[in-house]
Amino acid sequence: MAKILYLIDKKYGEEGLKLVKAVNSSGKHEIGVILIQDGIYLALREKKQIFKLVEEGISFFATKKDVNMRGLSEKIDRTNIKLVEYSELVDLVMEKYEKIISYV
Amino acid sequence: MAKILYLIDKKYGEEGLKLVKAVNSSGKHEIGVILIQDGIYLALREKKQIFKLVEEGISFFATKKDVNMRGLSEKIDRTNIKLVEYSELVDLVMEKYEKIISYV
Amino acid sequence: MPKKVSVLIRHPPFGTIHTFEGLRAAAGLFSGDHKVTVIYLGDGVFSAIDSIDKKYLEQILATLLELEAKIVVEKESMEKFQVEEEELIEGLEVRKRSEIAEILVESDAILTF
Amino acid sequence: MPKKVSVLIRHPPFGTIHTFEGLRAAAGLFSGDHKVTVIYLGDGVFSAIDSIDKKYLEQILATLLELEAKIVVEKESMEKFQVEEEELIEGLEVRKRSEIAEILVESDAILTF
Amino acid sequence: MAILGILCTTGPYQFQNIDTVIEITKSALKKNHEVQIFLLMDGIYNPKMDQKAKEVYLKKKPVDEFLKELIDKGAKIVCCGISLITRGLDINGSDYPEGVIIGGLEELAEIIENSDKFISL
Amino acid sequence: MAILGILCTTGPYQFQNIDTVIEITKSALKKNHEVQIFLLMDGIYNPKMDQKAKEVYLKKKPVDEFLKELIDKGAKIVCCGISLITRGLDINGSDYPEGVIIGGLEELAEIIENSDKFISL
Repeated sequence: MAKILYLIDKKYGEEGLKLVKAVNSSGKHEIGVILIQDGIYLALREKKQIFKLVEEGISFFATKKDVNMRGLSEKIDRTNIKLVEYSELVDLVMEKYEKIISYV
Repeated sequence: MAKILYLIDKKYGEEGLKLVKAVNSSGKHEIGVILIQDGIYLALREKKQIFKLVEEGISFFATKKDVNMRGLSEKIDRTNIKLVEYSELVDLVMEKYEKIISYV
Repeated sequence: MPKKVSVLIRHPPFGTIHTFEGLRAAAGLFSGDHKVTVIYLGDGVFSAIDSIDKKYLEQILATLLELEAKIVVEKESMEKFQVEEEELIEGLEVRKRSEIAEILVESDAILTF
Repeated sequence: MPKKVSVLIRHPPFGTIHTFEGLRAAAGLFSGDHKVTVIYLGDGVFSAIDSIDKKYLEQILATLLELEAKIVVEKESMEKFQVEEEELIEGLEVRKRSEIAEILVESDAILTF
Repeated sequence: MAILGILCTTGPYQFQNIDTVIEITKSALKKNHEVQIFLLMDGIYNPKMDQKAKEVYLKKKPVDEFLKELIDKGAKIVCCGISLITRGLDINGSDYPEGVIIGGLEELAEIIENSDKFISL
Repeated sequence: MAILGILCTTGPYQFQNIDTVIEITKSALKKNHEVQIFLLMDGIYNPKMDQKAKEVYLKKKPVDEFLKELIDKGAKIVCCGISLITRGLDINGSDYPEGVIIGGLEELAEIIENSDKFISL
């Protein structure tokens, strides 16, 4: 079992989500997904799927700065996605998770 | 009535095809579409739709060089899409069509 | 001879510089007395939302509206991305795809960003 | 300490230089004795087709195979774009998404192109 | 014989766009059309001198040499001054071969005014 | 305290990636992590000196100055020599501020070997 963090930065990051689901289905790992830059838009387009993945125990994060620049702070469902500063992203990458998968 | 040439160079040029259909539905214009660069992949992904648009009288072209580089000469349906040299593209742009819509 | 020019905005506002440069080019074209229409299309609708950080855009949008550039947003793209008319930057007009298509057909030149 | 490195190829072969640079980087990593896996994924499957012009790729692909790099193509992406196994460049192996996901989880570093 | 205007916003090697611009321009000039190119954003990297594409793995003629040839054959190439100083290139043109024009958006406006046909890449 | 490796393949202004690299590196250095950055493909344009982003419409600190500051604070920045000569920059480093290293893919291999975590942008 490993703690795995997916970094998604493209607006068409659906392929990344598919990989997340594939890894999650093994049930062996603890998984986080962090949306940065235009990856933020995935939170709008894949709302339902993200809701489901959160229910299954996957943690979703998004960088606050990227959300705010894009004017999406009201549209992002904060019950599902936790907004973090870039300094917290560094903690997630360097400490909280063991493996980083940049699917960018 | 105008002669209009659409230039599509992105692999996700579906939005361009939607515009083509919107203009075609007015029935007022003579329409051509030329796929270049990664726009070529549209010919694979939208085969059926292109077939239908050709039936409706729209001309489809693709640059031979781009098709060949990508190894797609056997996959492109030449009954629907006419392969042209870049020099013929210049004739289409400069002479045969009056308006050029670069939806790139 | 001044021409009808359409400037297509097809990117969200911050992942790339396209939106800003497109608007800058649109404003620049007035130096040639061209009749400029800015069109937000596809992912570009995310650049037309009023709540985005307009730090780099505000000044140039004001200039464009002052110069009486027409700035339009494609209705179908808004629907696709669930963007409501009330969310748009002030001064922007919503147009159906068929109307956008006609604007493009009537353009003498199209700049795509 | 040598590591397990995955190089993701996500672009078609000629619209951008990504495929070539990804393979070049993959070959370069052998200088550090890393264990390299190249993964063609999504639109990247169009770069794994044998009929593409391999002018810039042939040499480097040969080097990679000689160095015993594992080069794999995602099955689900092939299905999505209707690419058959017989069409792939020789030496490339087809893997299911679940297997690709495991390769990524076991990687120490991932380079995305 | 007509005038073709082209806008290009991407740089060399990373994207295919400038290769296509070169192909189209070569063909158009051969057919005695006039070509006027405006390079904006990363497009301004294209005419940067001393590209060593021949010496490295690509083994092909570099973009700056192609563009120089097009200028010699009569194409007009204008680089956006704002784009180039933003990216650290010299506003006096020392990074470019002779014949490349450094200008503002008013030059783009003029190219559009001159052109019979216009394409964006 | 660990080592973060970063690969960046895009240039300044056109794409947000290098801004994110700068943000992450600043934060990581503040937390006493070490950061080693490899710039490949268009990524090599980022440290190009004399970017005038402050003087133009953007009115912001240019990317080359940010990167210089990161180097001064201890970040290692390596540019791919092949990528930069292909694009016409000087292999001897005259286009870059002091401290930028010009290297080959063996340097990327080394950064990967050194790194506890690695991200691609």
